[in-house]
Amino acid sequence: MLLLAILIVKSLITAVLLLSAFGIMTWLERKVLARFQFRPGPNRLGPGGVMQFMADGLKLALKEEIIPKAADRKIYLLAPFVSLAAALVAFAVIPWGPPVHIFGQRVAMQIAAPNIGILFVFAVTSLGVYGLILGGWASANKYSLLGGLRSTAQIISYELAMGLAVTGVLIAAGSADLNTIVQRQYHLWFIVPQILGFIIYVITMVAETNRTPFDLPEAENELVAGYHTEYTGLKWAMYMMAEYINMITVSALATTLFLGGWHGPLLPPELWFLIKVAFFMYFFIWLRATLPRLRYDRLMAFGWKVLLPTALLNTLATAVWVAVRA
Amino acid sequence: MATVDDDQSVLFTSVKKLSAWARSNSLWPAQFGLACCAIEMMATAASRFDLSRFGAEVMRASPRQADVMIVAGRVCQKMAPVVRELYDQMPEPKWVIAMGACASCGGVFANYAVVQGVDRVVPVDIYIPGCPPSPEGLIEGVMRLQKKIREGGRPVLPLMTPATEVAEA
Amino acid sequence: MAYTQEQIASQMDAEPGRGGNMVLNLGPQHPSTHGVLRVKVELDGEQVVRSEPVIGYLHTGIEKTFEDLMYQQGCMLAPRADYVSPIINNLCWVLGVEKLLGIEVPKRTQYIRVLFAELSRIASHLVWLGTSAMDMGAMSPFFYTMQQRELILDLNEMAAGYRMNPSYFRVGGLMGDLPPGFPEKLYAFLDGFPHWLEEYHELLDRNPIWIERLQHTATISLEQALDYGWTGPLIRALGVPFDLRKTNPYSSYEDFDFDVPTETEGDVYARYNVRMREMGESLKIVRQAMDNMPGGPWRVADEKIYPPEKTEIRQSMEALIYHFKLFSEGFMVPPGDVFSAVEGPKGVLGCYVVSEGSSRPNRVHIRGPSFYNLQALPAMIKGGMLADIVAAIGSLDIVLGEVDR
Amino acid sequence: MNEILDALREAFGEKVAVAHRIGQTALTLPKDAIVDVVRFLKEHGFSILLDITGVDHLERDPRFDVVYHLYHLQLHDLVRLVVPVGGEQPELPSVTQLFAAANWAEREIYDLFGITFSGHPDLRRIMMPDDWIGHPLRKDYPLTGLGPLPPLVRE
Repeated sequence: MLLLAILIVKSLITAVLLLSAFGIMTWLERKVLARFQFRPGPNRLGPGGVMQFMADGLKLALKEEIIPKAADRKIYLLAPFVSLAAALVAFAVIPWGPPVHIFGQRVAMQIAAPNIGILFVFAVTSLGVYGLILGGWASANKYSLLGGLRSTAQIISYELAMGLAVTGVLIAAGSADLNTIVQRQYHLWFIVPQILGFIIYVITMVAETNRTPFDLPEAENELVAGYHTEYTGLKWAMYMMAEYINMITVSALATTLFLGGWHGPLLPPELWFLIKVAFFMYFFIWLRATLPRLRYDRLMAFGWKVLLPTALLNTLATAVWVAVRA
Repeated sequence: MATVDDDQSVLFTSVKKLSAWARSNSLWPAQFGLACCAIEMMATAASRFDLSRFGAEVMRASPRQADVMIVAGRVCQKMAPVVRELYDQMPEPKWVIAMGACASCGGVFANYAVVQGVDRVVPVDIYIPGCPPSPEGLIEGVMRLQKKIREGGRPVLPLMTPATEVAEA
Repeated sequence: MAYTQEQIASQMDAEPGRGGNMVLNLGPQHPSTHGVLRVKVELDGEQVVRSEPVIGYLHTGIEKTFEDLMYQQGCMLAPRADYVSPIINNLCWVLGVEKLLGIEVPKRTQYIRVLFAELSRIASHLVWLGTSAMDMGAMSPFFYTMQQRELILDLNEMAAGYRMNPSYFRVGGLMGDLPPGFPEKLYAFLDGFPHWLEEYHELLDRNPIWIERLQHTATISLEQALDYGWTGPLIRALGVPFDLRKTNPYSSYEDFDFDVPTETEGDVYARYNVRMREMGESLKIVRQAMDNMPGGPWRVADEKIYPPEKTEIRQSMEALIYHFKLFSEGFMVPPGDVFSAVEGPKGVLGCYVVSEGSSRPNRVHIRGPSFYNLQALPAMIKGGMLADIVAAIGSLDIVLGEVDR
Repeated sequence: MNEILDALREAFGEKVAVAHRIGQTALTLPKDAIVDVVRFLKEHGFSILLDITGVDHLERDPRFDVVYHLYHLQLHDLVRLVVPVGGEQPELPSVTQLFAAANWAEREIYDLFGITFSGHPDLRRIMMPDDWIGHPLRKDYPLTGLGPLPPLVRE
């Protein structure tokens, strides 16, 4: 009973934190981008414009919901939920702090701690792409369709490299349980032995979340708004939420796998976790402010011809190293 | 036209006020430029004038996600149906700013090719004079639109609007 | 509602593609068509099979309106054809009328005209750079270029009282002399700008993604380019050093020392490089113009063409009559026709003026370089990817106001 | 430049009238010679067709001029060809086979002046909507158009 209560509380806290992190993140992105571009950014609502996301969210909620006549109604309505649900669920297995003891109960700082946590994340994020494809297809709009197609191709080709990059860590840690992986990094973060894997992971994580320079599925200057061209109001906001929460998830995963998770001196571990995630989020915005977009065929070529072989090589090298050391 | 009771000074006492607050502070323009004024609109969004201070820099290329259509430039006979189509594609509540002399009344081009004022095609909320108006002018227009929304210049829709079906794009 | 659904459909519908290809309508409202261009593209996957640009969505009737206005009023109209480099259009128009009138403006006026024309060229290239970088998905260069463009617009405002379409050049002179404090402000801009030019290079062409997107994209042969009547930076990117400022100097361009940058590849990257280097050359010209600015009058003495000073009108009956005649009737231009051509930022900007001896032109035609450059778009993007279309349109640097007029 | 003009006189004789106006060379020629003259000039190095446009002299007969501008890249010189056309349905041969640039320019003249070009591959309206009535740049077309203004949209 107590376990169930703790689970529910943990889930609620995580969901609320994630959703508010999404809001803060949109505001931060606009502010930081503005700083990159010598302008103040939103500053009318609240201190430094921090209430801006509330106005945006409320406005989107109050917008008219338009369903195009030619759209496949059911799928059109369902698709954003798929995206958002997948994004929210994926975060469940990520540990954001060391286990604590409440009422004599050992409580892990993650909603669920399956011993194949990493596989769970991959499985669920792959589901998320269905939201994009279905939404793009169901809108009955050519731009949406192209956006959906692009996202399929992109995510399939980059997920392989991502998986292989992570395999290196799994081999080095000897476990697929995220908590164990973090604990193995008490002395040395995996970024040091797995630097190649880390680089591949960072590239693929940007591609997986459809962010610049891999933002082809919603490339504004080519496809108007890509797969969500026809979406209005709240449903569009759900896609945005999914995108940002995915960003948070992959950043948290990067922290867990390569940057030693919550480990860090002096400050409380949860704060360390937050700082490391924030660093990755800043990195996302930095990329957006700096880089142009790749072309579709180059993107695919890069994924299959560069990233995948390198990731394979890394896995192989790690395996050999572990075997020799044993 | 809805009128706002001035006695309700606390923000959260009225749902109407809350929605007007949200809408007026989150005016996303449709990314849609026609002629000279579009270049000034770009300048308004750029660093010196920075429209984003008002939360209005999110130029959405898809009209489905836009709140305000800034008609920046002359609307020509061939373009007028397209402007109307774009307006119809935008979800309610939506507003239109006629930026510059041409969009407001045809401007210097009192001739066969230019629609003499975009208000012959779509209903206009704010007219901005100038050929082209300076970015300060556009910002003033946006601020007046915010004021208009806050004061209930248009009927405010109920909280959750039922889904409507529209013609295919 | 003023338009029926059928009318809208007839404007917007695309016919189905052949053999399972998809026909995509880019525009008239699309973020990277630089205005209201519409490109019908037949796609096989993401590859372009066939394409057709459709124009006319910004047809303003500017040539018809010219016929209705007096010659000096045309100074206001011309800048609105190409609103990205308005001053050069203004220059083209006044040079045409002055040729018909057979007058020559003083040296100081010519230098000031060169100065502002080159500033306008820089401003136009800055808008091109920012928007075409935005088309590629790079966001910040747009803000960096617009920021520098503001400084040029400040100079416009200082001299003519108007930021964007200043109509500073008048038939027979200028709107007024350079204001006090102008040189200081100009030199401040000239000193600061090279740093920013370097910054743009830093952001863009030191970036492998940028180079990969641009190199070998939308290439076209020299024969094809000549066939389509390409001029300006586009043909200079194919190795032809054709620049009217050098070949047929006007407004004292022969006094200035500058190079005509050329490249040989003929792809988007070559066009990018030509324009980037042109900005540096323009900067040189502006500095020379300001350094060697001659003194003397800034207008012709003929008060039948250029209105007398306001102070003079209060004292002289004759001046008052001239003033009244000029603004009620205008000045008469002898019959004849002339094709005045200047080097615009996009290519040869021409203005064909036909006079029949009255104070209003019989026919004015603007040769917008973009109109001819744009025709080559289908040849450029055939076989390319969807993303190459935006790169190609960006590299053409079209202004729809000048294409459709 | 002068050699080319001499060769032109030799080839076409009296058909082509040469004049120099305000420092620019203008040739006036009948409409059946236009394709040959443009080909001749192209072969002699006038490699860029800068512009084609029309002029309406309402009272004159023939009523219209179609004006071509060609540019010589080596001599840096410009030549203007003026072709008067008239009649109920003015028509002249297209030069699109020689210069692809002529395509849109001729369509524009067709659209705005109602002058047709025989042999043009795709002669449709280009500036105005397809169902437009009249040719706006003709002198007898009123500046403000033919139809009444549409009503204002108010909510």
